[in-house]
Amino acid sequence: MHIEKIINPLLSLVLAPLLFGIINRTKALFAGRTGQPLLQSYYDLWKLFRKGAVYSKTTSWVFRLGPIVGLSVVIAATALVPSGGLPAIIAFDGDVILFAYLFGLMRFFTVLTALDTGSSFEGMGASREVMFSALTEPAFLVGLAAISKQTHSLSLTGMLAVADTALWSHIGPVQLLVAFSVFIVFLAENSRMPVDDPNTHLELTMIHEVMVLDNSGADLGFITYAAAIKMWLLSTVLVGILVPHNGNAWIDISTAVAAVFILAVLVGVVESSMARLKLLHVPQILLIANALSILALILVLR
Amino acid sequence: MSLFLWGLVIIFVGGLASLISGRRAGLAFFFGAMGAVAGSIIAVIPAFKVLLHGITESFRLNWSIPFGSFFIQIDPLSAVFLIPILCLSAVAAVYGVGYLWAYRGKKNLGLAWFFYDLLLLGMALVVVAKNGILFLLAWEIMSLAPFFLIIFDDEKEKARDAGWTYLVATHIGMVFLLIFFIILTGQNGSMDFDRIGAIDGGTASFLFVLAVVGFGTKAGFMPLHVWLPEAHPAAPSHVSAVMSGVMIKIGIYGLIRAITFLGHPPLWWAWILIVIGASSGVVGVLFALAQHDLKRLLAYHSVENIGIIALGLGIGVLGISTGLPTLAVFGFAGCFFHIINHAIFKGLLFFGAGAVLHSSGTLEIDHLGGLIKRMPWTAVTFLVGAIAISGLPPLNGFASEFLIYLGVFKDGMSPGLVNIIPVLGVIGGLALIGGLAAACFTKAFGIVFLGQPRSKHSQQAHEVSIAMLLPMVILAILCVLLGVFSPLIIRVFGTAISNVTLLPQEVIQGQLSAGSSILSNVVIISVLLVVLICGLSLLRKWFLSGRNVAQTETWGCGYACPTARMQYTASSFAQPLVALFRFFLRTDSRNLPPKGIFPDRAFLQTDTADTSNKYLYRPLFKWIGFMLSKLQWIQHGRLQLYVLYIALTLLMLLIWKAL
Amino acid sequence: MSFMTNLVDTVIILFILTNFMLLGSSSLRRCIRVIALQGILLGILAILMENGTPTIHLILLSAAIICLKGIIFPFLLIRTLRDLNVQHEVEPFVGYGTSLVLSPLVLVVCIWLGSQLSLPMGVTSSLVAPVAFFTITCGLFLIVSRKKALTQVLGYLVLENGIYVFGASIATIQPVLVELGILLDAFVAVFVMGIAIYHINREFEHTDVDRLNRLKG
Amino acid sequence: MNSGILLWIILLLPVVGSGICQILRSPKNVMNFVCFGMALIGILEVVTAGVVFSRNTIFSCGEWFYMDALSAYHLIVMALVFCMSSLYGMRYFDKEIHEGIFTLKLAKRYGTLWFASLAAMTLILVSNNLGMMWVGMETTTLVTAFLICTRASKASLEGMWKYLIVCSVGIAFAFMGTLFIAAATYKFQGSISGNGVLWTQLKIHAGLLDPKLAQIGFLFIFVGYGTKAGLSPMHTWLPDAHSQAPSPVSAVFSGFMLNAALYCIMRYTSLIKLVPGNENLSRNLFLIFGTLSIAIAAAFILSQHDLKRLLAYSSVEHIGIITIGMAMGPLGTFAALFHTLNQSICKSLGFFCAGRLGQIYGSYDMRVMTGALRLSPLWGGGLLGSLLALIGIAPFALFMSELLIVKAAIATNLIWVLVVFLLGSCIIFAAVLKHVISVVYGTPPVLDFKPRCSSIVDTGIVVFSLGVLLVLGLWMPNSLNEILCRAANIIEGIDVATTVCVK
Repeated sequence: MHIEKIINPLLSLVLAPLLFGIINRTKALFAGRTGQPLLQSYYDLWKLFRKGAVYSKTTSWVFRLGPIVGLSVVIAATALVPSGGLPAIIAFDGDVILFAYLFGLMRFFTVLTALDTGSSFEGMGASREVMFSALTEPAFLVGLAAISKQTHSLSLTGMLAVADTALWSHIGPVQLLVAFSVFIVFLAENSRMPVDDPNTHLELTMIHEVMVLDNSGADLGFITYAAAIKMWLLSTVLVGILVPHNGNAWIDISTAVAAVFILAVLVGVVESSMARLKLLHVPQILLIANALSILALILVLR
Repeated sequence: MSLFLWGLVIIFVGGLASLISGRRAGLAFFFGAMGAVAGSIIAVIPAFKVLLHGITESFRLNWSIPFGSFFIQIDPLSAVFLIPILCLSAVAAVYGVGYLWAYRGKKNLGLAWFFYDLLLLGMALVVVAKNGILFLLAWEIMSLAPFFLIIFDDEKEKARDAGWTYLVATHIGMVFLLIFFIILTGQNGSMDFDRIGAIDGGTASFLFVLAVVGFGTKAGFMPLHVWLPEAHPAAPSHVSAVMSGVMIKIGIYGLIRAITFLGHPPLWWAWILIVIGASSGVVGVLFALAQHDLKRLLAYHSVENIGIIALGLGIGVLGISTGLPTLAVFGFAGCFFHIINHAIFKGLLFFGAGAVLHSSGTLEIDHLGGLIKRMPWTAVTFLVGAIAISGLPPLNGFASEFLIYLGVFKDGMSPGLVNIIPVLGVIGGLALIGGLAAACFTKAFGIVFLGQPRSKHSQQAHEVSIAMLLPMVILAILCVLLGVFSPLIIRVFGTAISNVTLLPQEVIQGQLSAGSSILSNVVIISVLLVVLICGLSLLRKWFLSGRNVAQTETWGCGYACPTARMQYTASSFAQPLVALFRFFLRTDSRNLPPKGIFPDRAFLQTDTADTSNKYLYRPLFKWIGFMLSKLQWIQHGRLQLYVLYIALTLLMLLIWKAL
Repeated sequence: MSFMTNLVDTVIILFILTNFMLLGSSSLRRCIRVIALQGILLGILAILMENGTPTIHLILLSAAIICLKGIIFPFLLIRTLRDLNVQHEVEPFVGYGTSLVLSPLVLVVCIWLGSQLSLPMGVTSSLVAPVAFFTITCGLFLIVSRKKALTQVLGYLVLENGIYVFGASIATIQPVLVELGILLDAFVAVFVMGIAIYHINREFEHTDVDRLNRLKG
Repeated sequence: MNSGILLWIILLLPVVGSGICQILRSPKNVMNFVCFGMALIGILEVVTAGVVFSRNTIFSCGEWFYMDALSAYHLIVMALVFCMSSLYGMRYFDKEIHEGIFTLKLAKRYGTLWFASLAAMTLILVSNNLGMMWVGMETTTLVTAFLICTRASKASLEGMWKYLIVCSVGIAFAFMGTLFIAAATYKFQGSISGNGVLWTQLKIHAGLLDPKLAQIGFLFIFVGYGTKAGLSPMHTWLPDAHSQAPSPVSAVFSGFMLNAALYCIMRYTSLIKLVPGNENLSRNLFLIFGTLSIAIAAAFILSQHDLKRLLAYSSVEHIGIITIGMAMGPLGTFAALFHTLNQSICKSLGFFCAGRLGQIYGSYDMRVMTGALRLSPLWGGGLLGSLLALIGIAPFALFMSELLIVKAAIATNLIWVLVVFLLGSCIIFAAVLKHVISVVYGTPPVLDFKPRCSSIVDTGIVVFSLGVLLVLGLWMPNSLNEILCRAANIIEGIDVATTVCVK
């Protein structure tokens, strides 16, 4: 149990909320506003945790359990994700599958929480959520399968922490394809533009936000925090696929973190440059992601 | 072995006793259930012994039916199937006591119990039979007994049609098996399995196809699955649980057994199995998604899970034929493990559905809702089952799917474009299935148990009796345990796997120990997860302590008086996905959209009939009927022509032969 | 010997003529008479077997044949006819003219047929077997083409006569018991059919077989 | 030779019985007498069969009467069917007797003809002289004709007339065939010694039969007796007669009369196989007509609404199955003979249940008959059981025999026959199942009277037949196995046991 293994989880737990700040800042810049402070989401969380809660009479214990499960899942998931050449705390063959399925568990409970309120809007959001996620999972796993074949390793640590320049030279295309597909997955999973609009105010159009309409106080805090961490983890994976590194741990880790932030900026750019897709068109880009992953797979298997 | 036989005898005697006691419900229940439970418990002991020690117990008795001999043998492979069969049946018998109790006085329950025990007997015999005739007989008993249980509610026309569909499907499958076994055992005098000689490639492939069709009909491979969605909803819930939980697995058993007879499998067998598996899985879960009858939904999920099992089997066969032990071991381990897991959580879910039906009187998901407050225990167990069947960690469903994934990740991606089949089939297929299954069960649990009651059915619902709860609780606990102890459990399959793959024991154990070490990591994460959940809930309590926690209506987004009818229904929940995959589903919906400012009436009615049934079998049957009805003129009632037939027949024969 | 042959041939020719008459006539009463004639001819033919050295067995047999087929059957049939109050066959499926025209052709075919198979001849005429076939065909034709139930009985009788002729043509002799059994059967047949027709007539008020077609499918 | 007397007894007792029926004084007495007399005769017949099995053959009155394993086996089947039918008939007419429809006159006629037909069929079985055999068969036709219209109605008269004409014509052909065979013996006239055509003699000299004549003869025989056996396309009389006859009679028709006709064909088969140049003749005919029968039966069962007609067509199917079985070598013949027994029992039971249910519903239209199980558990259950058995569901005996036939078909690789057989049986399975479910299950119509409760006798019949089928399906007594082997030997002319009786 080397001490540096702790670094990744710590980073993700601490820095995750920052991503929202960065994204919002970028969008503000594009919109020509100053925008909220970078640490705004920290303040929000702090505020939420100190608030009381309001529960719908309809809800049951599932509603209370949901947010907790969500947060615990992502925290547990931090133990699986390597970054910047640092191995994950727990790395084993096929942990990537566990990684994906943990998010599945999280989603399962989020959706149930939404349905527990009996609100038609939250049901709507839930139904969209499950549809999109059903399409993202294959894209993600098939893509990573290609990577694992490429890197001859079965654990995330092996797949992500080894991308050095030498590897780049001959597996570039695969990396790129998978990276792009995972990027789409990333957008969908974190319900960003163009799949979802995190800060719209029309319930009919929202997906993730509408599912948590009835959550309040600490629960909402948990949810927001979990969302942040989830985003951080996925971006770490994406970065791990793309960014090469040389042996030096400290440089690598800093580059990785930087890359994550850059990704956040990129998201901000996308959000402010693109409009949200029509719901009916969302499956299409998700299918594109799948196609890319399959293409990558074909490339590595040929 | 003698224990096993005694168990069977007890089961049979119990069945007979309940048959005799007939309408005297008390006796019938006592004998029927006791026979099933006691017999199963006694008979399962040798199975465990066999599986753990890897020995093989056999028993042979001469039998005066031509080519027949009462030759039964419990080898590890049989044991793997025997254990879930007997255990689930025992539990289901207990549940049945609670479930059927409502019918006493209305129906002849002695009959119901008799056929239940007969079903149990048949299943137990099939997996140990080592003689063609015995196998076929047991198979037929196993297939016939459920018919009488499916048609239990015979005043309903659906039940009658279901019975017909079931028996016809199973008979057609049977015909293939008949040919299969007769060709397999060849010309030698006895049809004992240990006398089967070597089979040349061509014949083997032909036999393989026969086996896939014959056993696949029972297992419910797409598109041979038509009887499942009809039969499972019709039968009483404990029977549905047994049928879906273990009976269809016997089709898989037969397939595996058949493969062991057919020598070294060529690659394309594996590919066929994988393709069948993937398609069954995906299409099965899609259809499940489109249903709004709870038991029908579960029935389609059986198709899906059979698909997953077939994927594992395919990977295993691939491993054998390519000689990659990793593939073989992980494939079969996943296959076996998922068979057991599915038996458990599908049994659990059917029990849950039965409980819902029992207390609310309907299975129409869109009429239910809010049951979690009225039937808390059922809700908890159903939730566990739902998580397990969606293959989510930390429960058992994940462990078995994980093994199959792992097989492909480890060794399935050898170069060669054709390997796209296993890789895509398993990884892509399983991922898609997983996602859709999650969607389907969030729908099932969410709409049925959460929210507010959508009709008075679910308002008057109440928690069910202990006899029905206990089995559910047991199975739910088993789901957790099998998830937690998966690293230990998969080692048990070593003997069975060697039984099939003929790999040396130490190789298999090596692979399995690798697998179990991996799984133990998964378990660590799961434990971490549980710890976190507890910790966070404490944290939440601390956060909320001293702060005001209010109760209000659900936020209606500005709408003043929302009613329960306005909740999202199962149909609307599934609609996006159904629309996305409309190509497969071909849902036909009749709707009258609201018109005008004050629309007076509007309705939407969707119905997803089984595609293969609607577009393949029914037209085929219709066509056959039409063609044959053309022959009606032969019997037109004209005596003169009847005589003419005779004369002409004679004339033709004379011309053909004599002249 | 040639005398024998001529005698046999004459009988055979007469036999053929009776068949023609059956095919040609629409009056049931006449048909019955013709059948009677056929029966008598059959009896004569039975004696002429074995090259005309009548054994006791043959005489007994022919006596039985003549009295049954020549006397009793016609009597029974006439009586049935009386209860039936039908005199004439209704318009048949195949007209009388047509059948008369066709029948010689059939005869030719039968003769060719007879020449095909090498039968061990009992009587010294090569015509016997062909005529047997011809008669059988006629009987079938009557059953198939006519509509009155009674005509079908007649057809059946003709058929049986044909078979008899054939039996006469081959050299083996059934033991008398069998022969009598066979005759008895024929008798019972006619008897039973007569009663049946009687009942049918009472129930349906007609005996047109082609209108008995409620049972189908 | 003292055992020869047995043949006389079983042949003459029925005649006596039919005589006695005429002097009885009330319909009830007649029915009871039929039942008990039949029981006695049945016992005697079984005893005779036992004697035959113990000492391979029985001759009587100078080789005129003869009995071997084959005929003894059929004798047992006949005894079984007749006894069951008589027992059933005892109660069957109760309703009519109460209503006075079934008068003494009818009862007398019924009883007389019943025994007469028994005598005729016995004659078929015991006679060694092929001419005599023919006489027996023709007599059967004539005697049973009036059993069909025990109660004269338009439909029953029509059915009877068709039966009468079609079968008479057919059997006339059979006679023609017999004459041909007789003609074919000219090479060894001397040795037959003017005693007509004795099967035993022919069996010895079969090699000397004139091939051409024997061949033509067999064609005639096959068509002729095939008509009586109900082989398609000569089966046309069968549904009409069966559907119109009272159920006990239908049971005897399907249960034994068809088999009797097949039995005659079997006799000739065993001869024709030995005739040079005709070894495969019977085989081909069996295959063609067997498959044809199965196909036709399937076609008509699929669109059938009359329960008894359905059973009749199912008889056509099973006769077809037996026939193809006989074309499939030793194993096939073995299976075919086994199937004969099974289908006789099963079909009789089917007709019994159909008859009583028909009385309850007042119609055989299956669209009217629903919920039989609720109206009359015994007969409803019996119908369900018998029909399930008929369509070949294990563990009933018919499944076993059909399994053996399939095995034989594969062994002799007659793939096309197998395909037709299985296809046909699957169609029939689906069709019959649909009908039986709708008849047996569901909610019954409201009746104006209460269906008569079933007596112990009825229960006995149903339980017995189903029990026998079940037992034979799960366990074949060695004795039966041996009997079948010996009977098959007679047809095949070789030792069957080696291929079948595996120990």
